[in-house]
Amino acid sequence: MFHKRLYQFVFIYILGIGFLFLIKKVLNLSDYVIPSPVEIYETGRKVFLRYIPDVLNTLSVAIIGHVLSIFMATIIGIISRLSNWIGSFIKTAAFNIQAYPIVAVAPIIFILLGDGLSSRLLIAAMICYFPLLLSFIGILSEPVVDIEHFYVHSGKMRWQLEVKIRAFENMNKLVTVISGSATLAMVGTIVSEFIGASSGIGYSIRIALYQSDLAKILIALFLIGIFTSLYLAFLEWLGRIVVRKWEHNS
Amino acid sequence: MFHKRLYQFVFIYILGIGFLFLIKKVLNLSDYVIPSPVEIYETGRKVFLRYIPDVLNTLSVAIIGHVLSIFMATIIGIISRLSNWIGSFIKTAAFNIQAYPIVAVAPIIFILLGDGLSSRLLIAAMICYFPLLLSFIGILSEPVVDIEHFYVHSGKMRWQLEVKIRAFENMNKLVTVISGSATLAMVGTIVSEFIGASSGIGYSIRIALYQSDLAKILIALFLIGIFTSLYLAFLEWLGRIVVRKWEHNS
Amino acid sequence: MIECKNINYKYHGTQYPVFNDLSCKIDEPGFHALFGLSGVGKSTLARLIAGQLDGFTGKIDNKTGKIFYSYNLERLPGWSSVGEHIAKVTPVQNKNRINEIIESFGLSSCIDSGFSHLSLGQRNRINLARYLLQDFDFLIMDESLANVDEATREQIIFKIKDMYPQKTFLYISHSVAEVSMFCKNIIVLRSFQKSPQSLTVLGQDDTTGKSVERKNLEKTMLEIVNVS
Amino acid sequence: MIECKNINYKYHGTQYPVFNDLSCKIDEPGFHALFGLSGVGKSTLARLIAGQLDGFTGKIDNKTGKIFYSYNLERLPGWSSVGEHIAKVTPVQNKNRINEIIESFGLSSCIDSGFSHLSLGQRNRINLARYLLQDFDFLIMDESLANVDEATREQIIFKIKDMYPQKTFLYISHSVAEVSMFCKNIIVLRSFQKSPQSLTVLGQDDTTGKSVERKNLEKTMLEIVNVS
Amino acid sequence: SKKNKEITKVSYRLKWLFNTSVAGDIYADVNGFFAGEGLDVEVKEGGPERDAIKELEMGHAHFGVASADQVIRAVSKGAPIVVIAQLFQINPLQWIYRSNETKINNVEDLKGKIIGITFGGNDETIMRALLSKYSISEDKLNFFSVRYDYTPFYERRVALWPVYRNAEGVIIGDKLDTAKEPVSFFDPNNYGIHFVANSVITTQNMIKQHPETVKIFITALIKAWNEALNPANSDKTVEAIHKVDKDTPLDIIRRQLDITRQLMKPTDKTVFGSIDVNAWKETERIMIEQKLISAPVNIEKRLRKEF
Ligand SMILES: Nc1ncnc2c1ncn2[C@@H]1O[C@H](COP(=O)(O)OP(=O)(O)OP(=O)(O)O)[C@@H](O)[C@H]1O
Ligand SMILES: Nc1ncnc2c1ncn2[C@@H]1O[C@H](COP(=O)(O)OP(=O)(O)OP(=O)(O)O)[C@@H](O)[C@H]1O
Ligand SMILES: [Mg+2]
Ligand SMILES: [Mg+2]
Repeated sequence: MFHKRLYQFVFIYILGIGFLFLIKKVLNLSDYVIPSPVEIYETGRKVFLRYIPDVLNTLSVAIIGHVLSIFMATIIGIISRLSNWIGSFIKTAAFNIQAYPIVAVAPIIFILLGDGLSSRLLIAAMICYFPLLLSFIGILSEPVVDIEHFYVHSGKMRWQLEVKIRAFENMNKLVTVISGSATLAMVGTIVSEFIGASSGIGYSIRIALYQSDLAKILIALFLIGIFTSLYLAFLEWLGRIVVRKWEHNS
Repeated sequence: MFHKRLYQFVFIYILGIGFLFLIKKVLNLSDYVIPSPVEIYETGRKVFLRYIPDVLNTLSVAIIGHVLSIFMATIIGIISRLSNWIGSFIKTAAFNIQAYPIVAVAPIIFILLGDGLSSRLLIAAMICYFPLLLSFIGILSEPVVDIEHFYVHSGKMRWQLEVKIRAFENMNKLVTVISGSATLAMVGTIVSEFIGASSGIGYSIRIALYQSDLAKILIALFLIGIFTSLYLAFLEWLGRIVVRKWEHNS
Repeated sequence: MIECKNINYKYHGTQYPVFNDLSCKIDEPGFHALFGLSGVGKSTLARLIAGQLDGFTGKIDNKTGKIFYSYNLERLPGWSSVGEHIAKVTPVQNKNRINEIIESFGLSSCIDSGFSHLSLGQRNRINLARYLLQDFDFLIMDESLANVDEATREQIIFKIKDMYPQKTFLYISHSVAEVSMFCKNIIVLRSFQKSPQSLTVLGQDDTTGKSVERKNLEKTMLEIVNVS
Repeated sequence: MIECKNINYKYHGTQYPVFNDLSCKIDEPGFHALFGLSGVGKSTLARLIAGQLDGFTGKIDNKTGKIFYSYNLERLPGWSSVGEHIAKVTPVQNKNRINEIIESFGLSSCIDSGFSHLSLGQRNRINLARYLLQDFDFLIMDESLANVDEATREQIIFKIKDMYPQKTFLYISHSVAEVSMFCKNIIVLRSFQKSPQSLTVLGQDDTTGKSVERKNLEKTMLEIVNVS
Repeated sequence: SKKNKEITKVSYRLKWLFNTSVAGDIYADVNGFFAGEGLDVEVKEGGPERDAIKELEMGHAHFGVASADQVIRAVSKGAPIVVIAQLFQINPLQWIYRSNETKINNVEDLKGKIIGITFGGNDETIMRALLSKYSISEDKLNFFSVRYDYTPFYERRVALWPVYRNAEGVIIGDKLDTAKEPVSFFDPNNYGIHFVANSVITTQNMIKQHPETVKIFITALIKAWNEALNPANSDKTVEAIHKVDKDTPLDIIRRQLDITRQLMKPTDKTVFGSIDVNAWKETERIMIEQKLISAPVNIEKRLRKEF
């Protein structure tokens, strides 16, 4: 499982690099535009070990941000089930906040929160919570009539129960969305580091970009891919366990 | 409906601005950190009309990008239903590509595609297709046994039919995700304009940012919010019509 | 205790009404039936009485108290065993009845299973069991035992009548023999083109210990078939 | 034509087997029944025969050809009317039968409706109708008419027997009277603790035009009840 | 021959957004300097993620503007580019600070201050070169990683903040002026650091295959710049800029232009566009010193002074 994800990623990465080399060859570009394999290898030797703690740093922020946004999305998803004005209002607010590109909002966030961990976390969470939110709203606002009938009818329905029923019935979809949005948490963290922080792999990418050093960026992307794949594989494994356990009970 | 969305947005916007002013007051910040109401008003008078065509420009690209990514997500969603190696591979590829922060990939895109509409579109689509993809994969890979049984059993099942059945049974979720991801298309377009284009409201935000002009950014955010709300309301209206029509038939 | 007066009802988007000036009533506790051809409107009437549909004209008078509506497609959530679910939804004062009901319904072997691992008839019975454990006054059983075998069904009906002599039941079933045998009144629902749209036939109201004469039963059955 | 030999089957995660050395066969075309208490394993056996379950030991010999398995919870997709769906899934060579089946099933008034707007019994019938329009050799009807009234059910069974005299049907139903009356062979399934786990009772195989003597019918019914 | 056929339609990628730093480029475009010579030039705006050198190689552009460190780095990696004019004689990169709160009279005064640095940017290179020249060890002061917005400077968390003297320098200075906070600029040029800034570049191929086009282009461009920087044409220039840079008020553009003039034509005798070979060599030396390139590139061979 873990192996498979890694193999697939490495294969895709090699495809991508191959494509770049092809373009380089065909258009006869210099090493400045697209680095040579030797340069990539050399750069890799130099920065690989140095980038690993950066990626781990980023990954840890991403994981916290991811958990945070699962939390946020759950809450908003639950609130927006309410068909009254508040539910609809919260939903609109959630949508509108998302409509603001992070690059425009980030300065305001940095003004308010400074450039510490909290800004990074917030931005990571903001970027990945929206897909979660959309799915959660979709799932949590659709009744499962044949199961809910009894509870509604007998006055036993509580919102916790309603959420549990709908989540349970859509377990597979939830697992897909949650594990999938992990990559977005990673993206969010990297973007926030790119824009404003002074640590993490996004920060390293920004420096490499200032130096027009595509070789470094390619190494960074490789590491990001590897670790994201691992996180993804881990979540999928977890998801499978949860689903199996629940299905076993049922 | 349209009115409601607008009211809600304006209310949220005012809340947000009010919050900024509060912070300004509490921390005793000067006008160059957070502009005064007068300055915002003055700036608004000056740039409001000028920004409208910019936002419309952005919106039109966003809509095309949105449609494009619905298309992309549908295709990948369909392919990833296949349980074989190709399906899983395409899914991994789709996930991995998403794991790359656009800020790192955009320069490569601009180098390869130049700075025309195509780069902007690609970036917009890349940003909004992922939430779509996640939901589509979740929905399209979960069998609706009681309906599919007959077709599978009688050898009549085609992938088109399978997709149709699953999409139809999850119509409400699809509508939520599609209309919700519209805001992401907007975000994507703005980000791409911010990074590389030379038109659209993202471009204007970038200029304002380099001039450290928060007032202009606030006006731009206002306009973005208004038009995004309108687009959202339009999609929801469309969704309701589709759902009603289908439900009427059934 | 429940009286429907001059009910008119038509589903949105359909051509013909389901009910055209329908009147019927159930005016004593006991086990009653709602009978009629498939598609005649039994489930619709049940939902009207249970207050789950509106948009009808006429009047529904409910003097019984709390009405429950159970139907055969209901499911229990999947996260724990049906036994746990039943225990959870049963009010304290009825807890002592759980075992009695589970046993007499032939469900002892199922209570540790998840709902999705049960056979159809087992699902029917588990679902009905949890309704019987509520504090209801009037229970509508819309084909609630449709997928249960006849012997078990008979046993269940006797049990219900034994345990809840003061409560009112409206049993929807397609078995003429069964409704004739076990029910007090059988409301036979007919096409909306017929007037009156419903007629009430007196059943044999069989209970444990009492024996029904074959001749009487056949008379009731014939009567039902004749008015349908 | 279908023979099950020494079948052993146990659902994953359960304590007791469903089948313990079960053997049974259906060796001629016609209308046969599978009968037994709720939860005894009828649906499981049906799914085994239809090839939808594996993990059993023993052997299932199929010399009939194409087996179809229909059950009463199936649904039709919602995007067009049931009439359109039926027309779409019916092979050309069977198109001429559509009207006959729809009419004799009492479904004429439903064909323009969406599936979700039908009553339970109407859903049962529409679902069964589309199976009958396929090129099947052996059709399992797992409570396919469970929510249809008795009169309509009788009419449908007669029609099926009329239209498909050369095909084989395995009818799962909880009505002793019905299976005794209409079926050729009734395979009675019993608890896994009994041996043999199944016995075959000869039914009255009633068809239109033939009349069944009451005495014979009662004898069959009694026999079924005794072996169950 | 076919190979030498001149082209008339070219595109020109700037390094930055339309603002006063590209006054001459705008002026040339608006006033038909290229069209007058039979050239159809598309002047394309730059931006943070834009790289004119890459676009030249990809064929998306024929001419471009790049900073010296970009050029040297690209040459070290084999990019076939040539410098055909140097826009700034004095590097506009300076550090803004509040003069009533921070006193900087010499390099030593930087000690103990918090200084904004764009890591990876050329302000880092310049600051490091300065510190190394004056043998000030980096642990004597604090670097602060700079990003898009100025809040840390506004909030006084950072004392010196890097700006382009002729662009943001004027705008930010103006904002602080309004708040009655006087500002000054710390200029590394005053302390002997001559790090070249933006220059006009093209490819070796262009020069070989279309020498006439290159000549016509650069001649027209320099002519336009000279007119744009001429104080007598000030109004005309400011108006041209404002047309494409609506977000900057006229009076700010005017002041930006004044400062730009001082950086591009510091004296009357300065020939606009002249390439300061020594400064280029120093720039290369600094970059070797800081290991930004691994070996000398002989940058003087890529400087094309005569047409
Ligand atoms: N998926 C499953 N997992 C575990 N046990 C199951 C599963 N499905 C059915 N069973 C058990 O297997 C036995 C046989 O079930 P089956 O559905 O075949 O019964 P049936 O004869 O069709 O009953 P009914 O008449 O109620 O439909 C039952 O005791 C049931 O609880
Ligand atoms: N949601 C609906 N929309 C439109 N028509 C409906 C809807 N539900 C039921 N009907 C129609 O109303 C009539 C009565 O349906 P109802 O379900 O009450 O029948 P029923 O007597 O319960 O039948 P059965 O015994 O088959 O369950 C049927 O003809 C059916 O087609
Ligand atoms: Mg019904
Ligand atoms: Mg069954």
